[in-house]
Amino acid sequence: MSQATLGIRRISGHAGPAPGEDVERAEQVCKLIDTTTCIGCKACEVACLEWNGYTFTDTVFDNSYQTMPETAWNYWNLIKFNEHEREDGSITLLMRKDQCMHCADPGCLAACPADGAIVQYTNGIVDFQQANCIGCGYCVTGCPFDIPKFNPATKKMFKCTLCVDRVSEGLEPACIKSCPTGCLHFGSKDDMKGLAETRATQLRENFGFAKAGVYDPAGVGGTGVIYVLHDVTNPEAYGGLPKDPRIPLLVRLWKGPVKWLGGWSMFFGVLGVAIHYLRYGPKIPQDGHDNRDDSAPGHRDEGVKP
Amino acid sequence: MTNGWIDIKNTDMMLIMGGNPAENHPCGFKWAIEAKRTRNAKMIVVDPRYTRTAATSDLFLQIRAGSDIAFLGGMLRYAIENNRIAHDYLVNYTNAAFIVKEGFQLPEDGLYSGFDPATQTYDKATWNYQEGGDLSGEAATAAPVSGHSSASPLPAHTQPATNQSGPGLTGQGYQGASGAGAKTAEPAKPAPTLPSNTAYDLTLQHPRCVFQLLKQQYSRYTPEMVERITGIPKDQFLKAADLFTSVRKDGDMKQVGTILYAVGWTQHSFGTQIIRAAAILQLLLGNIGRAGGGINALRGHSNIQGATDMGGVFDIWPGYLKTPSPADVDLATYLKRTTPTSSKPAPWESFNYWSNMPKFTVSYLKAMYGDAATKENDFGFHYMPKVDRNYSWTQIWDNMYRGSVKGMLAFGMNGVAIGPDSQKNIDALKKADWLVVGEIYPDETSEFWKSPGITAEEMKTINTTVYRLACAGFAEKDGSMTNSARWLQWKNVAIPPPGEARLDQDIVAQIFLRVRDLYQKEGGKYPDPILNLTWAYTNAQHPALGDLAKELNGNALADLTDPKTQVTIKRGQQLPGFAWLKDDGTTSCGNWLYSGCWTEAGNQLARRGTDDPSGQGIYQNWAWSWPANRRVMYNRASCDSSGKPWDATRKQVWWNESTQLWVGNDVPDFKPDSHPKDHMGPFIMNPEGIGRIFGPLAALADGPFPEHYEPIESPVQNALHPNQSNNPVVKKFTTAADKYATPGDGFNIICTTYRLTEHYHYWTKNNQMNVQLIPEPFVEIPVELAAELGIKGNDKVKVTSARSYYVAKAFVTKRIKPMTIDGKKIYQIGIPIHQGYRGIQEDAGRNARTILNRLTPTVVDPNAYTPEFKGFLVKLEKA
Amino acid sequence: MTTQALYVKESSDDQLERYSFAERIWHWLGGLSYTYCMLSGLALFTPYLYWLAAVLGGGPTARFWHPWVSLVFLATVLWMYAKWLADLRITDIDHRWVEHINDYVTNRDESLPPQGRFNAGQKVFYWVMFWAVLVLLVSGIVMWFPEWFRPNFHFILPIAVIFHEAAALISIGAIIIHIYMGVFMEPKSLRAMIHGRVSRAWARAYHRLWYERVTEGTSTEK
Amino acid sequence: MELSRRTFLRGALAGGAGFSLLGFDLTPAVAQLKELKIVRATETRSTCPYCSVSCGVLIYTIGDKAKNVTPQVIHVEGDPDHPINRGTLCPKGASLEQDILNPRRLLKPQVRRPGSDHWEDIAWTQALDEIAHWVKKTRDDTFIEKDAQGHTVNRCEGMAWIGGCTDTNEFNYLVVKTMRSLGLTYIENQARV
Repeated sequence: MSQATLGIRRISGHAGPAPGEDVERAEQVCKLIDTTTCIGCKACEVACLEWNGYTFTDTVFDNSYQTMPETAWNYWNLIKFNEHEREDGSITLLMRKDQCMHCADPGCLAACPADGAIVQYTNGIVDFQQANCIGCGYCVTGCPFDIPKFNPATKKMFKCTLCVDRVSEGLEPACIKSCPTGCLHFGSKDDMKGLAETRATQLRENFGFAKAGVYDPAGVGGTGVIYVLHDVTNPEAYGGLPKDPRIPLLVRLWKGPVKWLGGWSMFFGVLGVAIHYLRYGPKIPQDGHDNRDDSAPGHRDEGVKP
Repeated sequence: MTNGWIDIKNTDMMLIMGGNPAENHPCGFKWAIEAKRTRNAKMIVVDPRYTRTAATSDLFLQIRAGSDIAFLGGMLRYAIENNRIAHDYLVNYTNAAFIVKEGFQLPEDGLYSGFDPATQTYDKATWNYQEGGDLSGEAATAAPVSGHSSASPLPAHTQPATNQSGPGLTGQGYQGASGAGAKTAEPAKPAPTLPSNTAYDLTLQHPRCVFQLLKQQYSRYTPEMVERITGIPKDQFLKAADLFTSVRKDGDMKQVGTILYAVGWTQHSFGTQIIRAAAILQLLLGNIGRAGGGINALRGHSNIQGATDMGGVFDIWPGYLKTPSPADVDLATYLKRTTPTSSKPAPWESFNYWSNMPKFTVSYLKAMYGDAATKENDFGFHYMPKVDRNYSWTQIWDNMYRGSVKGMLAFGMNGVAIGPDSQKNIDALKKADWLVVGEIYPDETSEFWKSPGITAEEMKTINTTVYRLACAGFAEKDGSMTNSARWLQWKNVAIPPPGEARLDQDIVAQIFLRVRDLYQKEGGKYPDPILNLTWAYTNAQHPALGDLAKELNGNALADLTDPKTQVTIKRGQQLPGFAWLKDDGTTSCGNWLYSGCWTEAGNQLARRGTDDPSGQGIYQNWAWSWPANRRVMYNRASCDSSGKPWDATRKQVWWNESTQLWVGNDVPDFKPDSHPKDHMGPFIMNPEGIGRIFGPLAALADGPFPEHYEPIESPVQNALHPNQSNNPVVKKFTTAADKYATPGDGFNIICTTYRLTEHYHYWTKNNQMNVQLIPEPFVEIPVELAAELGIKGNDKVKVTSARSYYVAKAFVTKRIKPMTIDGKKIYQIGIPIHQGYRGIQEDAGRNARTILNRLTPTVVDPNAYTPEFKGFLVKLEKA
Repeated sequence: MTTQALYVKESSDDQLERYSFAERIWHWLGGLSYTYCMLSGLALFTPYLYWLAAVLGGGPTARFWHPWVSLVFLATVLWMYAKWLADLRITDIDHRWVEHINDYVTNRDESLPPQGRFNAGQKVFYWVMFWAVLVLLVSGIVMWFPEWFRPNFHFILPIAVIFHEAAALISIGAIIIHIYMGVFMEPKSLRAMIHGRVSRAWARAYHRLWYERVTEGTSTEK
Repeated sequence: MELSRRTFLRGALAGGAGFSLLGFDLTPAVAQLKELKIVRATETRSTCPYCSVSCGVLIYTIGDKAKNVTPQVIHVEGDPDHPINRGTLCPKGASLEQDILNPRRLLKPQVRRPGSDHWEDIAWTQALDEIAHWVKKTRDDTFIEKDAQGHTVNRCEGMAWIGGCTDTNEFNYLVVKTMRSLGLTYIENQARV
């Protein structure tokens, strides 16, 4: 068994604070994806599958280089190919590696009801613990990026672990290592933000991409996977990257006010009937037949006479 | 590659054409991205399709497949017209100033001087330099060169090449084999040679100087003409031309541009000339020999470079020594023919490294025949077969089809799938007596006898005996492979071969030793070369690759002493390098280029030094590269004529005045003590010592300059000279299987073939992982064409050529646009090559089990004999 | 009195059959299945009750059984619908009863109008459960098979969850009152649901209209 | 137990998060990270056999090369020291494990006899003997010592060697050496096409 361990910042479905919250300081790890240098080679897809050892699935050609329509429980990262027509009518191929974004404020974790099924380590990696997963799929509900996927055979949810087994041993994630052009880069969040901003500036100043920028959406507290986009104003063009991803309002509502409201309502409901009992007690028939003693356990209705 | 993979990061400008490195060389392509990231380098991609390489480019132009020379010719014209040329480089390091013989004519009508229509060959007598001295100032009186208006009246005659380039400017690989003397018949009269004292005009004004000829040749390649031929709109072409030549803006030499290409250039009936055009452009811009420059063949297989270096093709021996022809009646005749003498302006010097040919040759023969190679028997020269004609790839199949080739050994080579014209290859194999296939997976070639379409009845009539031997994969063997940057790297054994599979070298050795035993026991035709072959391997039945590497490096057969340094190599010791080779039989060397790979210091190929003090990605101590561990070829040209680097920030080598030596971050690819004053040319493998803008004599079969010709199957006539549309020296094949289409027959869509990044050739269709990435064959079809034919994405379509058909799914894409060629609307489609009739999907019945190369025509480039896989004509319909 | 006598007595004429054996089986089946669903549901509802999942065999087990057991509950509700629909129809009497709900809550039952087999409170309880279970069913199916929903339809999932929780909370509210009424306020109801019988007096007192209907023509008592 | 600075969720061991009354979990949460699968595996440095970039690869095999272990591949990834690929790999290189460990690999010699519709197994010795006989017969049948002009040519045009371009230099040398000694002129290679 691995000796590697990581502190935990958040735990899903957990009563009270996470054991590691606010007690450990750790560098936030981050994956930088520069879509402007992605060549859609899918090395990251293969490296991921090889490292994690998952089974193969039959795929079908679908008028695209894309391996499959979306990520799968056993296919955690996927290059999305988009033939995109520029304003001047010229064509371009936008390619974006889609995978778990490792949000600072993870919707999956917020939505998950199972204690310890989703954790966020102190280094920022959001990881599913299949042993604790109950397969309810709530994480799908909470994720604005449509990442968690259900394995029908084991009834567990799966997604990219950011190769936490490698990272905890001091290695970089498998996809990062394999990426031939260096479109994928790994390091601390601060460093990656710096690199990304530098690259975006370079794209704006030297390569004519006036709208180049960094995608690190604030709606989910920033992400542990950030993108450099040629056109940061149109992330949807990159295979449906949401412009302003947030944990759905309904999920916030459900995990917040509804819980409190529901919990307290139940509590007060029980309390209410108890007080009522104390105040009014059980019912006694008005037609003279005394049934009161029946309320006591062990008593039988010998008093009931026709 | 003249340079190397990592060196690409030093560039300022990239032209990627005839190649798709992002898809086919992703890990090498990182250095192109690195140049963009760290130097703001620009990338121009020219391709028939918008590829994944194009996706990272700064400028993409969609070109018609097969019109590359027109594009590059236009670039040449643009550079000259706008004075974006490296003047000093051009004068000193190229033959721009050389005067060409009177009588040489440019192909304004499509033919150079000396063409004989009967034999479809050129008499190259006029393709030569003029003898004489400095003709500067005589420009006014000289006879100009006129366009050539009729076929040459000179008698047809061919001759062996005298001054071939070897691993020179036209490529370090198989392109380097161009102009093989071996392919021609016996000479009718003494072959013309280059004059030792060439006439020149350093002002470049002489009307017959190479520069003026170049200018005249490409004056016809106007932007309008480029648009007519290539389909690239004039404004886009000008944008690209301006961008690429901007490295030489105002003659400033600091910036460097590189050209990356692959089989998109070689696989044409004028492939060598496309590469020539690119090389000329790079010479014109002074980009060769410099960090971040060069002309770089990407190469598609791990050891395509090594296999060529090793003489794995008919026309060369290891180290690019010419295969002898019947006219080489003895070793001396052969060496006289193949050893060039220098040819240069009198005040200049030329190292002419090929003058060492006798040393390389004798040492090689000693490696082959050891003690049986004696001075008396010409070192066993006649043990070696002589070739009288072209024995290249397509000839094998053609002659097997015609019945003269009876047997074949195919190791790691899926000849049926590779084509061209797979059906012809299948039909050829049906006529063979025997076939031995060494493979790690079941392949199309070994199962040709049950290829789709063969009935049970027909199978009974196929009398070929086929042996399929289980070989070992890469992880089960050690040995070295040579990458396209000429690095030889040793790999180690990780696991034993599975099951009963055997190591390839053991199989070949065991077959050979059995044959030798048979000759020993039974005798037979001329057994001497077989019986005398050296076999000094520790374990004869299992030759260790280390033993073979040592044989390649060579050793001393007698004590040798260098008269200059008094260093002595003892008899039996490994040689330190090819400088030690002798022509008297005292050295043995399997391949002179590889001498230095396994010295007394051990296996140099396994070196793992990761130091790179210059930061240029030279990595002197990682593995070993030929020649003599030089990483950038011709690096003398990175300095001006006084020996100072053109760009001080990218210093490679330089002249050190105090030590009176060439020194640097790289090993100087030059005579180390040649003072710049001596004006020795940096292109030491050419007898001129300079880069050849004009390819003289037999350097090329189809002209000293590249000229645009249409592919054999083309939808249009050649806009430059409609009466000479195709390459005049290209011959069609003539068996019943060889059919060629014209647009008149309804074949009017241009088809090009390529690889995908997800697959490797016909190999990974056996690998579930890669099959998952791209599971099915497809045809990329422009949206507009699909709409016209009522084809939707994922529909089954049938592509038909004059030869056969191919069935796959439609990939309807906006990444290929309709083109206007010479006013005609033309569509191009593209098909990846990776499927066949044996593979995971094929065996599961998930595809049509057709081979793409059933479509491709048998026609080859006249210099490199590479088939024209790109740009042939097809019909397209819904299946 | 002996137990023997008790049973004799219970089967005697002064008792009326309130719930048949089948009705009682279905009721308790409903009760049990509802309880299981409620507990397992509550475990997933809030981390503070996730320990309930452990009691029920652990999270994955609870998640696995919850939807299946809910189908049992659904079946019981549907069975009751088929069996009791006539008795569950809301009538004018119920409206009058509701007007006097305060009297009922404060045990001044004498001022309430006479009731049929089920009083208005019971009917309302049933219909609350009935509609809740339909909402739980529809939203529950969505939640049961979230993998059926392709990303474009993921927005449905939180909507389903909200509806599921809301319906569950309403049903829990109803069940609190139901259990309180049946077990504490009117212990005879519990007995009736166990043994199936009630005394005539009790029946006359609380469900006079039902009492009259079932005794008409069969009894001259009182 | 106190909440130490490093507390861990060890789900895999506990088979579920620790449960305690009311869900307040005051014991250290437990979790086990997945084991790094290449720990203690044998690392062999090799070169990718596919394209000519020549990426360095690390092949991880089970066992420590001890006598009683048959090594088998468990993982392949890029060699970070290699100056060109610096640890990266393309989708083909990254799937090399599948190339080595492939159920479709040929495991024994086979022969297809004339007119036959199937493969037959054949012993190595017999296969090699038969091939040697074919080679000798074809060579003897088609060998030309002198051409029409009387020049010594010593060549055999009746058979061909075609070789792939993913074999080693040393193997190629051996092939060229043996085949040329047999007099073959049809020696061609993937390099041509």
